[in-house]
Amino acid sequence: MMADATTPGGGLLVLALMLPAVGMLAIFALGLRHAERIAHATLLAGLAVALAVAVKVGQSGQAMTYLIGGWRPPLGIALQADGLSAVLMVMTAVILCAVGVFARGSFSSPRDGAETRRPFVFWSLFLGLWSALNCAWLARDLFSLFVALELLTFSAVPLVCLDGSRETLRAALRYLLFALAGSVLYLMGTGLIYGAYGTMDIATLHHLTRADWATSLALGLMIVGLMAKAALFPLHLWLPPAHAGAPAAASAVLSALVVKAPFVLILRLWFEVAPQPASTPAGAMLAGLGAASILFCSVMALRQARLKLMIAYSTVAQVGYLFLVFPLVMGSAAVTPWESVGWTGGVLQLVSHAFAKAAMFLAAGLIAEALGHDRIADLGGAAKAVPVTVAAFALAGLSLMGLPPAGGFIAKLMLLTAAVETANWWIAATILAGGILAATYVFRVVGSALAEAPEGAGTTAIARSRELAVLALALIAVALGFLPLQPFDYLAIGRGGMP
Amino acid sequence: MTPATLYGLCAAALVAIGLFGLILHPTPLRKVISFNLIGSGTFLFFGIAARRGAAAGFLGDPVPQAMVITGIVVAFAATALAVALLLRMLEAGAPTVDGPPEQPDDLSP
Amino acid sequence: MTAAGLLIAASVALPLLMALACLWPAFRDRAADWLVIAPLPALLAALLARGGSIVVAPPPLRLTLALDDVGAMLLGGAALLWAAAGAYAGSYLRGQPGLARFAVWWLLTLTGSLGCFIVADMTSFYLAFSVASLAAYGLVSFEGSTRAQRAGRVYMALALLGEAFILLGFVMLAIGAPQGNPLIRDAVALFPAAPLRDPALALLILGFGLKMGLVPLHVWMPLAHPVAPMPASAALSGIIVKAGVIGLIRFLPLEAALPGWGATLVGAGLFTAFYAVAVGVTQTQVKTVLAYSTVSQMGVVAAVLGAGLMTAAPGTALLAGFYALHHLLVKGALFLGVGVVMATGPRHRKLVLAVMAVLALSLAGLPLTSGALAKYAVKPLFGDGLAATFATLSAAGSTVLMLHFLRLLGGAAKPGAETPPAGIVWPWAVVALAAFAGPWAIFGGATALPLAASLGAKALWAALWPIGLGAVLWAGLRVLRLPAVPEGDVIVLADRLAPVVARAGDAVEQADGWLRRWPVAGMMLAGLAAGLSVLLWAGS
Amino acid sequence: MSLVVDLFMVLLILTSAVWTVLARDRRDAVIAFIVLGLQLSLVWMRLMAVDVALTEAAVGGGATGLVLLRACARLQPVEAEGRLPGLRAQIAAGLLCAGVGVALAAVILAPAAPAPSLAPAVAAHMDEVGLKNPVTVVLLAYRALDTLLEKVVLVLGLIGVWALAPDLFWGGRPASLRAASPSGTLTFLARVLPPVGVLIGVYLVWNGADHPGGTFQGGTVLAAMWLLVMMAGLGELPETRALRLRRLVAVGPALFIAVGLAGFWMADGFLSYPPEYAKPIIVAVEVALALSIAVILGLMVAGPAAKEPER
Repeated sequence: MMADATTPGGGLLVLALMLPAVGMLAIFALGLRHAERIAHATLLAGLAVALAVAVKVGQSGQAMTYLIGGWRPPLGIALQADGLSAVLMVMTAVILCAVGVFARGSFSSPRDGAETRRPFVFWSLFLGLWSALNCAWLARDLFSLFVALELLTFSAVPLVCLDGSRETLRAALRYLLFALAGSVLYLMGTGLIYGAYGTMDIATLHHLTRADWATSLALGLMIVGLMAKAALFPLHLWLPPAHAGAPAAASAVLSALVVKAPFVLILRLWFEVAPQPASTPAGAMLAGLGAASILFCSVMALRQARLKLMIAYSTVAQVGYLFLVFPLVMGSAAVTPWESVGWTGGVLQLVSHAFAKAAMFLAAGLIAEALGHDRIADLGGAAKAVPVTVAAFALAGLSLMGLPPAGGFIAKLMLLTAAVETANWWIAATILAGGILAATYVFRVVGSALAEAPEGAGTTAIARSRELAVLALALIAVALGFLPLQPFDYLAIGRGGMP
Repeated sequence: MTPATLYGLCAAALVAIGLFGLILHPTPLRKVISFNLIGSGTFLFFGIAARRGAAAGFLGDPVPQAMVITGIVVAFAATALAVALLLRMLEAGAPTVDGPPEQPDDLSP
Repeated sequence: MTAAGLLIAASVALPLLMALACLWPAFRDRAADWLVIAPLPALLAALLARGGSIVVAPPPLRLTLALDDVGAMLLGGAALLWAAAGAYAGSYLRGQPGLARFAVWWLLTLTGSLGCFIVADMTSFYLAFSVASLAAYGLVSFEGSTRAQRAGRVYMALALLGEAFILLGFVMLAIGAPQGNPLIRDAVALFPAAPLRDPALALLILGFGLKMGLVPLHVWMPLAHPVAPMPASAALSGIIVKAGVIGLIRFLPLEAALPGWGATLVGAGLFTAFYAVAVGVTQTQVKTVLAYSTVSQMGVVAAVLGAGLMTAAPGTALLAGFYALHHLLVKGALFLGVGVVMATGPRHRKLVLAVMAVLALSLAGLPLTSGALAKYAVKPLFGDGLAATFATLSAAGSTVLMLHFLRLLGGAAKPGAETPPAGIVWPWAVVALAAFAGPWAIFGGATALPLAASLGAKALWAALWPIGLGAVLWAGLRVLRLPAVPEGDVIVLADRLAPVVARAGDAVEQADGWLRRWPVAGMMLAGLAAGLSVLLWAGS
Repeated sequence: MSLVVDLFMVLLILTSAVWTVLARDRRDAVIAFIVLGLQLSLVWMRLMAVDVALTEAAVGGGATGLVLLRACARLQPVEAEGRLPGLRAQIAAGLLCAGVGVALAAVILAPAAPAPSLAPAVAAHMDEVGLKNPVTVVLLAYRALDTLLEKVVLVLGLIGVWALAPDLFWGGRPASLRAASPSGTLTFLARVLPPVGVLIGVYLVWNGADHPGGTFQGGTVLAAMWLLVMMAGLGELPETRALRLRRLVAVGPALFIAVGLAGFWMADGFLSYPPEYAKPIIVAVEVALALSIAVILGLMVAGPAAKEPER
C-alpha cells in the first residue's frame, strides 16, 4: 500500500522506535544506578505501544503509516505497520520483556552504587537492540533498513563478548566482520537500486522494478548479504560460537529475534520489491539452501557435546525452514502471496521459533547456572534441581520438533501442506526429516536431564521468577499451536493494494 | 564515456579488490581494511547515481550524497569497533589471526 | 455439553493433570502410588458414555472428542489394563530409583494412548498418537542398561519415522478437505476420491503398521517390550500397539471397497503372523517370546482389516476392534503374570501356571476361551479362499509359540520366592478375569453374531484342530535344533549400518569445519551473490 | 581532455587499492589506505559532491586512518603478519572477485536513461526548510530519521568499544594517546592549532546550513584538535565514568530526539520543524550534534578504559 499520508495514531510507530533509544541514552547519561529501572520502565512502555499498534491495526484492518517530518516518500521516509509488522512488534516486545525479567538475576546493578561493566553494557545494548528491531519491522525505505541492520549489528556484537573470554571475543570479531561483509553487500544493492530507480521507498519500487540485470544483481547482492546476517547455510560460520558464547539472556535475544530481521527483509525484497512474478529457479535456490541448512545443521546439533552449541546449531537449522517459503508461495494457487498457506506457515514458523528458541536458551542458561556446566551428557539431576526449567525446555522442544500442540507443529503442518499442494516433494521430505532430527536432539537433552544426578553433584538455587519467565515463553510457543490451520487475515492487513 | 561512468568502473574494481582481500587475508586488521575498500567502492556507486542524477540546478542528486555521508560514518564506527575488538583479543592473549589451531584458514579440506 | 461429554474429556484430563502435578515435588514423590486412579474416568466413560461427544474447541480449531462403539470397547479394555498395571507398578517398582520419573512417563503415555481412542479430529489424533509414541520412550529406556538404551534408540528412531509417515499421510488426506483440521470421519469420507489417495494410503499403512509391528517394521518391538519393567511391558504390548490398530480402523476407508489395498494388507498381515511365530520359537527369553506373539497377533488384526477393506464388509471395524480387545487383555495378563510366576514359590506355582496356560492358549483360540470367540468372530471376513486357510493356520502358529512360551515360563523362577506380594497378584487376577469374561460379555453387542453358534460342535472343531496341529508341530520342533536368532532379527542388518551412519556424521562435522573457514565462507558469500543474481535474471 | 585526468586518477586509485590489499607489511597497507582516502575525496570533488569529499577526507581517510595506525602500533611488536593463502586459493578468489567486478561494471555501463533523480523533489521543497545546502536539508529534514538513527549507531558503537574494557578498569581512563616522547613540533602544533581548528570546526558546522560543510566535518575537526592536544601530552583523557563526558556524548542525539518529539506539538509531527524557526532549530541541533560527534569520535579512537578508575 502506498504510504500517502500519516494515519491516525501513527505517532505510536515513532514511539516504538524512539522509546528504547531514549532509554538507552538515559542509561548512558545517567549512569548505572538507574539502568535496570530505566530498562524495565522502557520495557513496560514499549510493550504497551506494541500492543496498542497491534490492536489498532487489527481494528482498522488497515496498515498504520507515519511519514517522518511529514515528507512523503520517495523524498521522505515512511514507517508502516502492516499485519506482519504488528505481529513482529508484539513478538519482540513480549520476548524482550520475558528476557528482561530473566536478566534481573544476572545483570542486576550492585547495591553500593559503583557502576560495573556487565549490567551497564547489557541494559543499554538491550534497549538499542529493540530500537533496531522495531526499525527493521517498520521502516519502508531500503536505506533506513540498512541503518537498522547496522544498529542491530552494533548492539548484538558486544553482547556476544560480554564475558570477555578469548573464545567469545574471537566469536564476536568473526560475527562483526561477517555481518559487515553482509551489510556492505546489502548497501551495494541499495546503491544499484537507487541508480536504476531513483528511490529507496519499497512501496514506490514495487510498481517500478524491471527484470533487468541491474535489478537482478542488486537483489542478488542484497538477499545474499542478508542471508549472511541470517546465518543461512553455508554462511553460518559465525553463528554457533557467537550465540553459544553470549550470556543466556543475550543468546536468547540473538537467536530468537536478531537473525529474524534479515529474513523479514528478504521477504519484503522478494515479495514487494522484486519484479513479479519472481524467478522460479532463484526461489528454488533459496529453498535448496534452506533445506541444506535444516538437514546439515540438525545433524551438527545432534553431534554437539555442549547444550548451548546444540541450541545454536538448531537455530541455523530452524532458520532454514523460513527459506522454504519461496517456492511454496510462488507455486500456490492463492490470489496473493499473503493468502497462501505457505506464507502463513513461514511467518508462524518465524514467530513460534522465536518464542521456543528464546525459552530454550534461557532454560539452558538456568540449567547451566544450577549445575555449573552445560555438558549434555552430564545433565543428570537437572530435572530435580530446576523442574520448571526442564519442563519449559521440553515444551519449547516440542515446538522445534513440530509436534502438536505446539506452534511449531502448526507451522510445519502448513509448510508441509503447501509443499504437497505445490508438489514440491523434496521440500516435504526435508520438513519431515528435519522434524525427526530435531526430535532426536531435543530428546537427547531431555533424556539426559531426567536422569539421576551423579553422586555428590551440588546445585545452585535459582530464583523462581526467572524460571517462570522461561516457562511463560515456552507456554506461548505451545499456545501458538491453537491457532487455526488456515491463512490468517491479520497477516494480510496492509497488503490489499499489492497484486 | 563520462567521468561518472569511468569512476563507476573504478568503483567496481575497488569492490573486487576489496572482496579479494576480505576473503583471503587471515588477519582481522587486514580484513577490516579490505572491508573499508569495498565500502569505498560502494559509496562511489551512490556517487555515480548522484552525479548522473544532476538536475534542478544541482550538480548532483543530494539524496544519495546524504546517504553516503551517513554510510561513511557508520563504516567508521564499524572499523573502530572491530579494531577495539581485535586489540582486546591481543590483550587477552588470543592470536588475532583467525583460524589455528582449531580452524586452519586454508582451503585444503 | 453433556455429562457424557465431560466424562470423556475427564478421561484424558485427569492423567494429564496428574502428569502436570508432577512438577510439584510433593506430588511427584508419591505419584507412583496414585497411578491406579489415572485411567478410572476413562473406564467409567467406556461403560457409561458410549455415543457421547464433546467439542473442546469450536471450529476452526475443531478439537473434538467422541466415543463410538469400537472406541469405547478399546478404551474400556485399555483403561482397565492401565489401572491394573498402574497398581501393579506401585508394588512392583517400590523403592526403585527414578520411580517419580517413571510415573511421569507413565502418565503421559497413558494420556496419549487413551486419547487415541476418543479423539475425532485429525490434529488431536496426531497429538494423542504422538504423545503415546514418544512418551513410551521413557518406559522403554527406564532401566538405563545398555540393552534398554539401545532398545530406546531403535524405538525412538522408528517411532519418529512412523510419525513422519503419518503426518505426511494426513496432510495428503486433508488436502481435499474444505477447511483446516477436519473431523476424521469427514476426511475419510472424501478419501476414496482424494487426488493423492494411493500415496496417502501407503503412508498411513506404513505409519500405523509400524506401530503395530508389521514385518519388517516390527524390529523395535522385540527389543523394546522386554526391556521395560513388567507393568510397562504389559502396557506397551497390550495397549500401545493398539494405537496403530485404532489408527487403521479410523483412517482406512473401510466403507469403500479397495481390493488392491485390502489384499496387500491381508498379505502383509498374514506374512507377519507366520514370520513372527517362526522367529519367536527361536527365542529364549520369556518376554521376548511374548513380544513376538504380539507381532504375530497384530499381523492377524491387520489381515482382518485388509479382508474387510477388500469387500467393504460391514462391521469390520468392530470385529477388528473386538479381536484387538481380546489380545489387549490377554497379553496384558500374560506380561503381568510373568512377574507373578517369577515371584511364586512351589506351593502356588501350579495354580498360577495353569491360569497362564489357559491365557496363553486363548491367544491360539482354545475352545471356550475368549480367544475362540475372537477367532470365531473374525472368521467370516476371510471368506473361503486361501486367506481363510492361512488365517486358520495362524492359530496353529500361535499354539506353537505359546507352548514354547509356557515351557520357558515353567523354568523361570526367582530363587527363594514363596508367596507373591498381594500388590501384584490382584491386578493380574483382575486382568486375567477380564480377559476371560470381558469378550463373552460384549460379544453380542460387538459382533451381532449369535453367541450360541460359537459353542456348536462345528465351531469347537474348527477351533480345536489348529491347536492340535500346533501341538504336534511344537513337539516336532523340540527334536530339531533351532538356530539362535537375535532379538529383533533383521535389526542386526541395521546394526551394520551404524558405522556408516557414524562415518556420515563425521563427514558432516568435517564439512562443517571446512565450510566455516573464513576464506571458504567468504567465497561462498561472493559466489552465492553472483549465482542468485544470475538466477534472478535468467528466471524472470 | 579532462577524461585523461580522470583516467590518471583512476589508475592512481587502483594502484593504492591493490597496494592496500597486497602489501606485505600492515603499516604499508594502512598508509596506502589513507592515501586512497585522500584520492577518493578528490574523486568526490570531481563528482561535484563537496560535502561527501569533506566527510571522506575527515572521517573516511582521517579518523579511520588514525584508528588503523594506532592498531598497527599496538600489533607491530606482538604479532607477525598474516600471509595470504596459497596460489590455488588466490586464483579461485581472484576469479570470483573479478566476476563480481564485471557484474557490477555491466550495470554501470548500462545506466537507466533518463537517469532517475530526486534532485527536483529536493529543490521543490527547499523553501519549506529555509536552508540553502541541499545535502544538509536531506540529512536534517527529508531523511532526518536516518541521521538520527545513525547518531544512535555512533553511541552504540561507543558503548561497544567501552564494553571491551576489562571489568577492573570499567569507568577508568582509556590508554593514553600521548606519544612516547612528544616532539617539539607536535607540542607546538598542539598549542597553536586548536584555537584555529576549533574556529574552522565551528565555521564548518555553521556554514553547513547553506554551503558545503556540516556536523560531521566540523565535528571531526574538533575531534582532531582534541586528539592533537592529548597526543602532545597537554591534556589527559577523561575517565569514562565521568557523567559530564557522558552527557556531552548524549546531548546531540538527545536534543535531536527532543526536537523531533517537540514536532508533535509545534509542527506537523515527528522531526518536522515549524517553518519560521526551522533554520535556527536545525543549526542548534547541528551544533549539539557536532559537539557530541567530536567527543564520540575522539573517544572511539582512544578506545576502552585501560586504567583503574581513580578513587
